[in-house]
Amino acid sequence: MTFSPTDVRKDFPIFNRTIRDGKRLVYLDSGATSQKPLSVIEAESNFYEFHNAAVHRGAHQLAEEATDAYEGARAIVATFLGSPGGSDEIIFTKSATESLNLLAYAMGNAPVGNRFALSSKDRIVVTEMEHHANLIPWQQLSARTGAELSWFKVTPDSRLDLNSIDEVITANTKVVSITHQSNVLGTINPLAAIVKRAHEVGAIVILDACQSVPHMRIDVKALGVDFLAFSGHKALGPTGIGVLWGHMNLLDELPPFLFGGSMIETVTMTSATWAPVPQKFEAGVPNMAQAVGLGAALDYLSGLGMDEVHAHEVELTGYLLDKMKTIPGIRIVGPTNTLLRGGTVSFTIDDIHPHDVGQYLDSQGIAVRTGHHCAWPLAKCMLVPATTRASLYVYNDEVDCDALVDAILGAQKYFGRF
Amino acid sequence: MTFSPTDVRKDFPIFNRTIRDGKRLVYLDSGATSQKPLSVIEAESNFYEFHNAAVHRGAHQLAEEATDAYEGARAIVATFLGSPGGSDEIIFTKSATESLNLLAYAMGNAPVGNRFALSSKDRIVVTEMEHHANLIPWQQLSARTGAELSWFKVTPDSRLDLNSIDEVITANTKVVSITHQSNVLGTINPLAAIVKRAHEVGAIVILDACQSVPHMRIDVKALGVDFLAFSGHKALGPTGIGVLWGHMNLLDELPPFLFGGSMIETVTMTSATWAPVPQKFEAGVPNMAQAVGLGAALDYLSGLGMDEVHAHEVELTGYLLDKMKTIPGIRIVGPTNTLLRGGTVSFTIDDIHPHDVGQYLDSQGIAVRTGHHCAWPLAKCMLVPATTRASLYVYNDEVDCDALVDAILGAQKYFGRF
Amino acid sequence: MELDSLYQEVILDHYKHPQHKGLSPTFTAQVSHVNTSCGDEIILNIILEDGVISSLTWEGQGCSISQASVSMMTDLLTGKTLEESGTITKSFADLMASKGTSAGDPQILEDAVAFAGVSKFPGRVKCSLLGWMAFKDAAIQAQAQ
Amino acid sequence: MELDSLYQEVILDHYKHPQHKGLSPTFTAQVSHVNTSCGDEIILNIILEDGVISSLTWEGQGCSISQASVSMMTDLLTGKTLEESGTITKSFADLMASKGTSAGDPQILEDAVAFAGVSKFPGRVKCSLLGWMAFKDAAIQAQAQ
Ligand SMILES: Cc1ncc(COP(=O)(O)O)c(C=O)c1O
Ligand SMILES: Cc1ncc(COP(=O)(O)O)c(C=O)c1O
Repeated sequence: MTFSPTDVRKDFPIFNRTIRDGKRLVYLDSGATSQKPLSVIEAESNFYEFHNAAVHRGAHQLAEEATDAYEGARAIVATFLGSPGGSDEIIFTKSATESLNLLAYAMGNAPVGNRFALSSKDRIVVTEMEHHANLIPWQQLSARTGAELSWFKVTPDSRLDLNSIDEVITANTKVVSITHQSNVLGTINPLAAIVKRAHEVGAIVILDACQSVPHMRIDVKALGVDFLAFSGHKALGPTGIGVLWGHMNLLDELPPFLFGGSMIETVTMTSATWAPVPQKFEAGVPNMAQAVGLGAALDYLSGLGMDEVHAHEVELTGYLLDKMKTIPGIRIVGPTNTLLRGGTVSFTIDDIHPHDVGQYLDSQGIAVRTGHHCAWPLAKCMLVPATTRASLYVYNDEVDCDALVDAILGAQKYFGRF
Repeated sequence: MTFSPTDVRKDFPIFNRTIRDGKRLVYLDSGATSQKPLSVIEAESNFYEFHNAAVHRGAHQLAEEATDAYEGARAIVATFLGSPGGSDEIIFTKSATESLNLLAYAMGNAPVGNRFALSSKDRIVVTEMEHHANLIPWQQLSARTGAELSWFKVTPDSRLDLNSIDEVITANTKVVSITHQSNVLGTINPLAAIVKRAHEVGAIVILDACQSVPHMRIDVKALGVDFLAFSGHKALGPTGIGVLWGHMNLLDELPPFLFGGSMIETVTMTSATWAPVPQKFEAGVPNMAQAVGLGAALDYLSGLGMDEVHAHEVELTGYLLDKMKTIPGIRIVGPTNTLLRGGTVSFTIDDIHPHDVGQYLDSQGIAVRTGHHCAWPLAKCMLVPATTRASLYVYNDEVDCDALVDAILGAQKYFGRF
Repeated sequence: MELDSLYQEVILDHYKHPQHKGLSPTFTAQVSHVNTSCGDEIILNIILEDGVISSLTWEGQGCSISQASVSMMTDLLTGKTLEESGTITKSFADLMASKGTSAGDPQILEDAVAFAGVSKFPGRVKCSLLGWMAFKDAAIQAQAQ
Repeated sequence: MELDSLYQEVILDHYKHPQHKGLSPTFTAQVSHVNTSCGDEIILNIILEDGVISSLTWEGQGCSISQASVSMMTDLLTGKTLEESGTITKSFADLMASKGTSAGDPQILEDAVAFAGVSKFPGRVKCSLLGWMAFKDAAIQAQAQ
């Protein structure tokens, strides 16, 4: 038995409000950020109201409680991802963006001889469908180290072109960093062949799971990747919290990124040594309340069941795609069926600019995103300067999809007046 | 007229709870993290309940409201610090630790010719009383660039030794990064001479204001510094939010740190250009709810009046120091009067280990911190492996100080049994 | 309907029939600007003769608001002195900052007062300023020639 | 009083009168460990002869819990085989992870069952494990000799 989106919505306070003079909120922008259930909001405020203190530091009861709450959240994340090394492999960051930058900077800090050290003899591989957060850090690392940046191309039918896999992932490739699900196309990338080839040549595989962790069951061991990054705010969690998961032996060897309190073992005026993982990567007083909120979010998702969440989204996406395909003048930018595809549907209509489409939808209470969605190279390769993007989640249902389709027809009428 | 700590406590939900079987909570650990007034907790939850959306991105009403709330918080911070360039000079980070690392990494990214580029010909200056967050990033930058790391020593009476200022801040010094108020000693450092000398030799001055922004009126222009960092969680604000302020012309020239969405102008597969400040330094979906919470925190502090906050703390510190000085066997590690001194009081008693002192205080409902307080070199230079630290804030009063003194006497009795 | 205050007829008309679109073969200065959040782009050519803007032409892509705004701007500023252009750009910037509280000065802004409605939509103010920002840059560069 | 379950007399006694303190001049292996959150330090010398721990001496500074724990540990493990020491360290680790739910096995841990009370204070578990972690390291290094 799957859940009912109508019931789910009751757990989310924001659906009690209306948009633009009393219109029902149709929130189709979860790809940018998700809404938050009351249990998440309360987890954060409960932390402040009852247990707030600096973790790992104070010699008092509040500090003990805060530490329990924070480390409890770490354990929830570990279980949620199937972390083979348990909690110690979970690092809290502020966002997926920070997680990915952490990896790129930490590798940049690696001394010669360290397995992460890069030189002009090495290659870093990404794809043409990366979010800027998983592209620019590698561009910069490439510029700093001389390592060559290479990438998988995207085919006209919105898939990774794996035909040339052996030419892209070459023997000298050290890092392969790819998105699990495109935040523009909705495409879910098949990982098995990439992971296999990468490991054959001794490269590590980093997964940008921003658009997959919130939407499907993830088992890092089954996926076979070495590192994984995601953001809490897209997974019903608070803003200001992200996760980096990695294999313990890799995290052990990876140099630290941010330097400061709580990540050290010993410090003199001129040198320092590092605490064990995960502390090594968590400098300063952490985003404790947000970690606790993320724990509550993942608990909420587990309550729905991640297989059920995914099934719901695939079904709803199929429903939406079928309806959209009946609209004249529409172009869906991404796969037009639900095969290996999540609930992110980007499109253009006639020659109405996406920003104007978005504005019209907004006037009908429908929240979408427009633009290049932080994936400018992909937009260029799909030959669309911008798109309108609707992204589905657990609180959306067919009524929302119908509202979107009606409003698209309305926009065509509204802007077709002239 | 100044505020009443008893009234202030009523605004903080945590003071409704008790510690260790019904004891009143005497929270003397604000130097690690402060408690949060209801208005801050509600600012964060209201954001989630009513306005949650990704800022600067969506084409819809929620996104507009979220952007207003987030940018409104930026304006509050700018006013609070007296930012001469207004909101655009305020950068949101996750913590002071990130703010300081941002500066060190961004300087490390500076190409030759950029004013921030460092080489082995240059010098970086810190002090012996820095928190690890304002020491290790500079150690690392020094190691990466070859620039020499030098420091002001601390005198036996817990002050910076400025006698040798011209030998410490040499003609080749490019960066002077110092703490405004020591998180161990309570010492407030006099900045005028340091700023003058640093600017004479063309160095920039970075202020770690973690322990001053929450406790006194700050006017960056009057202080004359070039950059300033602080954490929200020590200033009644949420966890997971920090601030970096800098002069616009400097922020303009400083290369970016984290790379990703929203900080770019244009992107191709191999290159990128940057958005204007402050966006250039805020990659990814930001910690929106936390920024809004910080705005509410600074509003709360402004409501009390920062001059009143400071006066309250100085008076209370004087009261506490006078009482503590009557305890036999106590050593106050820091200035023993209130001259240029904040409400952080570190001490040792007899040969009872600070961790055991802290544990006893905890059993009496009193929350303090023990250890080296992330300032290990300072501990070594003060010849104390660890101290017990009580730190005062707006909700503390003489009753709290009396409770501490009584409990210290109790600890002496308890551990003196053997 | 609130939306109609944003999409005034005269705005959509300029969007469908843009003025001065198509770049002049020669120019005193050429600038290109991008709206980083949506990817809207504009290239602007200015020809300055004795302090008078004798030609202002452009190329670009973007939403109705950004495109209509450039179109009206080129209409308004062509033939004006740099000094006059300063008054007009200032007046337009003030209007856009008014959050719907100003109706704009039709003596100065002519058709562009239609953008009063846009100022109520904070997400679109940037769109309407894209061309004007480019003009500011172009004017500085042209003067520097 | 709850505090008394933490500060058992036997613990404070070992703190005041530490056993095996003072490093042996020779050793099979020497390790030093630090509790990063409080700065407590310990140096541990082990002498291993035919699989038997013939000497275990230490130097260090720290709180009553960490110092008493090292003191008791050296008492307990001196003269034991490495195998026996494994059983003891495992038993102690289990006790410390018990969050106050176990009383400890006095047959194995002797006086160290006094640490049962410490296991109720999560902030102090680390203190009581400092010496034991060092021993684990030292045993591995000594065996590798
Ligand atoms: C003086 C000083 N600097 C820096 C920091 C680091 O702040 P945070 O841990 O919030 O990043 C602290 C507090 O821990 C501090 O007291
Ligand atoms: C695929 C993908 N990667 C990375 C990111 C960056 O996440 P954040 O902005 O939360 O750091 C996003 C979302 O913005 C995304 O969709």
